[in-house]
Amino acid sequence: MYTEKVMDHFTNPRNVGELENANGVGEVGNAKCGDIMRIYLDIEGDIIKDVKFKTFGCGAAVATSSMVTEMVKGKTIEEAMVISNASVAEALGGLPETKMHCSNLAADALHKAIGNYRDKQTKKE
Amino acid sequence: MYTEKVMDHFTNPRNVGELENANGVGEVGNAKCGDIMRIYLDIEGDIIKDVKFKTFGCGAAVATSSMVTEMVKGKTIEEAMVISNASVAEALGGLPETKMHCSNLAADALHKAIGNYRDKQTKKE
Amino acid sequence: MRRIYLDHSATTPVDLEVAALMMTYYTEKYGNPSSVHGFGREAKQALEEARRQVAELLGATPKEITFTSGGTEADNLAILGTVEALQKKGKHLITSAIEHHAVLETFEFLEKKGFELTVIPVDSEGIVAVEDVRKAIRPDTILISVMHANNEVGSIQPIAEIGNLAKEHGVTFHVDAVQSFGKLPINVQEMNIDLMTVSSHKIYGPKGVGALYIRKGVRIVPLAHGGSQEKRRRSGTENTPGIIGFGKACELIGKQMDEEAELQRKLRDKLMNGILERIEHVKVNGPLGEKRLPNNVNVSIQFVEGESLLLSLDMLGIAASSGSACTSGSLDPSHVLLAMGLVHEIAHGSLRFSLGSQNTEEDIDYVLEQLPKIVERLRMMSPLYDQVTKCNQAE
Amino acid sequence: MRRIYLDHSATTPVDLEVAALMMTYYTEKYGNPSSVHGFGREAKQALEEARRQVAELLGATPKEITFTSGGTEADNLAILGTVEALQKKGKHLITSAIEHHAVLETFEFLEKKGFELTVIPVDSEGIVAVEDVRKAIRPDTILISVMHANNEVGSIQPIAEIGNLAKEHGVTFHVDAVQSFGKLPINVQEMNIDLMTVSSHKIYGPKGVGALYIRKGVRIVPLAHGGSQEKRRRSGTENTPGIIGFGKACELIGKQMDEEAELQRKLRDKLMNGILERIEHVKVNGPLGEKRLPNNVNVSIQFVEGESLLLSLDMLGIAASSGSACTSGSLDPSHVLLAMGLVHEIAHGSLRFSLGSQNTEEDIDYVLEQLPKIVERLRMMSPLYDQVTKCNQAE
Ligand SMILES: Cc1ncc(COP(=O)(O)O)c(C=O)c1O
Ligand SMILES: Cc1ncc(COP(=O)(O)O)c(C=O)c1O
Repeated sequence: MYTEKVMDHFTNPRNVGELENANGVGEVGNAKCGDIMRIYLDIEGDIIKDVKFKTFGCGAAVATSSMVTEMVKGKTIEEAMVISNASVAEALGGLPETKMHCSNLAADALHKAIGNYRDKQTKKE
Repeated sequence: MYTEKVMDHFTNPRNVGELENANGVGEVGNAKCGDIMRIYLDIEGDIIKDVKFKTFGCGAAVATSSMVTEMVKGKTIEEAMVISNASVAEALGGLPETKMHCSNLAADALHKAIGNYRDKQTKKE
Repeated sequence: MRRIYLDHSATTPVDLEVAALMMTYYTEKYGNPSSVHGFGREAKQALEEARRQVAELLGATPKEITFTSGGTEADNLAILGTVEALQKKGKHLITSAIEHHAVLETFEFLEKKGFELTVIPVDSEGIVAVEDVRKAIRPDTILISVMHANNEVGSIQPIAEIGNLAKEHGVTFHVDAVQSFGKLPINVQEMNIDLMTVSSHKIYGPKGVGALYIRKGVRIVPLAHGGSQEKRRRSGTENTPGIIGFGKACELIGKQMDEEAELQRKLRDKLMNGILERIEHVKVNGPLGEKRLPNNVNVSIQFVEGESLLLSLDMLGIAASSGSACTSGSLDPSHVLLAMGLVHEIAHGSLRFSLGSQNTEEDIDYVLEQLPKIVERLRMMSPLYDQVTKCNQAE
Repeated sequence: MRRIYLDHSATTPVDLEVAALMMTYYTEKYGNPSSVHGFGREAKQALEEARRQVAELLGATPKEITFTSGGTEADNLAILGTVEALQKKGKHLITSAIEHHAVLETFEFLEKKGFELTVIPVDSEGIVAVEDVRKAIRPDTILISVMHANNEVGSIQPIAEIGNLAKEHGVTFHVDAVQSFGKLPINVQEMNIDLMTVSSHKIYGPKGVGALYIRKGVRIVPLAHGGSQEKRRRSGTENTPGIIGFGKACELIGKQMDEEAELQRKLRDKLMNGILERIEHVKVNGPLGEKRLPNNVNVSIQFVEGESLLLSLDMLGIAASSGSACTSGSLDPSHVLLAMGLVHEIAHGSLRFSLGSQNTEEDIDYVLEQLPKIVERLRMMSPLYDQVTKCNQAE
């Protein structure tokens, strides 16, 4: 069902946890659909210095969350905004079709966290 | 499918053939339905002295023909008239349901042969 | 790696004796039972022996057994076949909210075609109230279909009582007994059942074989057309090796049913109680004790999601399920758990262990050792659990 | 006693390699392919490998293969499923007079429901004229169904030409290829086939398994409702061991199809010619040469009846058939032979020998030694033969 890469990220998820000093947090999904992903970002200047996640969901949900954190760490915000759910799935070597729409939301969570960061910046200005 | 007795009568049919000096002949069925039975009787007084048959048909048709000839040999006409298709089937230990109506016509052939004999007698009188 | 199979409600291994018998019919006695010759006759004979074996385990006569390609086909044949035969009598149908998809979706199809459907709810343990069925019956009701035991939560339904009701009102009564067959005593006469579905691959027989019990005198219209096999009720060259295997499996399971049930009840309770003792925030789904299938454990483990649990267990060699086999492939939470009043969050975290004859105490011990660690790990990752621990700390 | 099986068109033994593989999936890799765990995944993987194997032998892609419980179900699914999907487009259906009951009775059922059916006749060799199909096509024709090779007389139909016609007119084209599959090269692309039925137990695979090829883009409505297996086209727990066996059988037969066909053509002609040389008043049913299935011999032996012949052969250990397996149980002469213009008398005396991979020259010699004696014996008993000999004497 899942690729080895998915199983690897599910078994050894990267960057699990919270960031005390997060300046961008984004959450997507809801428990009703069976998937919730929350992404914490620590952004300095334009650079994503650190990232963590917490996820309630199926194997694909956990793996995409883990993968997206790997993909953005050290990247600029602009680079991060280009990452899509599809590119996360691709980076994992593909996902089962049934999982593509429902559990592949990590990029959305990331973008939401970036939006949250930007909102805060705007308010500060 | 068939009882041992049916198979025995099919394999070693009794009284196959014609009677040159038959004074009663009866035929039932037609090739269209797949069964034709012809019975030859040699009747003296009231007694069936000899009987032969020829049959085109399935296993049940051959076995019932053979059986009916065994059942009537040496019997009186009255006794022969009592033999029914059902009693022939019973004497064979039963027949498959699908064969009961179509291939179990030997008693009919017998009765027809007796009718033929009687017709001839009437004409003679 | 150790492999522990705890998904017997999804499917079972074929008993070795059954498999060996089937081999003979695949490779040596391979005749078509419709054939006139010896190969055909030996196949036909074995087919009829299997029919007797299945009938015996139900309290039916062999003529009342129609073989199908499985439980799903038997359910469809029962429902569509009855409705086709009785549609002039009425258009009202009754079923329960926790039926297998093979029943529920067939009724929903008929509902779309213009039939009227009453779906009886269940209580929080997943059990139908006889009174609700009584109230649902109308003069134009033509079919009631209620399963014997639920495949997800193991709840056993009051079939005999519903059978009485159906008989009283002259309504045809179908029972999906796929999960109870071979585990609980069943007698179609005593329970007033008109149609009953059973399936081979749940009782250590082969997949792709099932049967519909059709009470003498009950008329159903076949689904498919063709070779007039099975007294015209089910066309197609008979799957003789499969059917013969099913028959043998019935014979074998019939001999040891009570004993086996007792053993499994013990393991079941050990597993269920063990989980409750070792893990917090766990809810048992379905009834306790005698109203539950001897081999079913179903729990909701809060703040974690079912598939993650399954994958984690699987990596340790433990095969379980989350809802029914069909449900685990999809994303919808189980309709059974929702019908029992569970909220979505908790339904998503459901886990089913279904025991079988090879399972041992050691298997259970192993699960009880591993499961808490898995849950702990997943909860550490869960944003839902997070909130709970924070609340707890705040208190 | 010597046992010679010459009824391979009714069913075949399962290849030993196939059977051994199936055993593994019955007793060890027994998971439900819908399950998330390792047992489920290994079953799923093997299932998809089987799908690939079947697809390859047809020239299709794996996604176009839907597994069923056999040829009969696949025929029903193709026809009922298409009609249900396209009924708004038209109500005219076309088939041939020599189809298997699974096709013919399904169409007759639809005719009773109000659809209009054109049954294309065949010539004296049992072959449909393409021109007749062309003439039958109307603007409201939604389905044409013509078999590839006939199961009784082995006549091969001009499928590619009919496929062209169907494509030209935008009509869905179904082919029952149960008898030709694995014996003749088939390519659904080249032949413009939209739906094609195949069955496992005719090619040394297990009974109770078949498949319907459904061309990408062709929509059919499923017959049964339930677990959404087979992309919702065929519900019910998959018969994985059976399907895997079917896949393996396809692979095996694919490798040696041409070679095998050549061998069987030789035996076929030896048997057919041998009968004609040794027995008077015999008529070959069906075409000679390339237009005939490599493994089919069908003769009418005048003045004797088919079942008597079968029983007599059976007592000598020779398994044959009279018409199709289904026909031999009934009393009606074969609808195929009647459609070819045979009179009832002669149709009743038909005898089919269908060869298989284990048959040898010695088998044929044995039949050729025994059959004349049997015919002689039965003719001596026959009141019809009687007349012939008397006429001959009179001449
Ligand atoms: C209650 C119930 N009914 C019907 C079925 C379907 O039976 P089968 O898998 O034989 O199609 C199942 C099993 O999947 C079941 O658990
Ligand atoms: C031409 C043809 N179509 C369909 C079938 C039915 O296939 P099955 O026996 O797998 O149901 C058969 C065999 O009986 C056949 O010969």
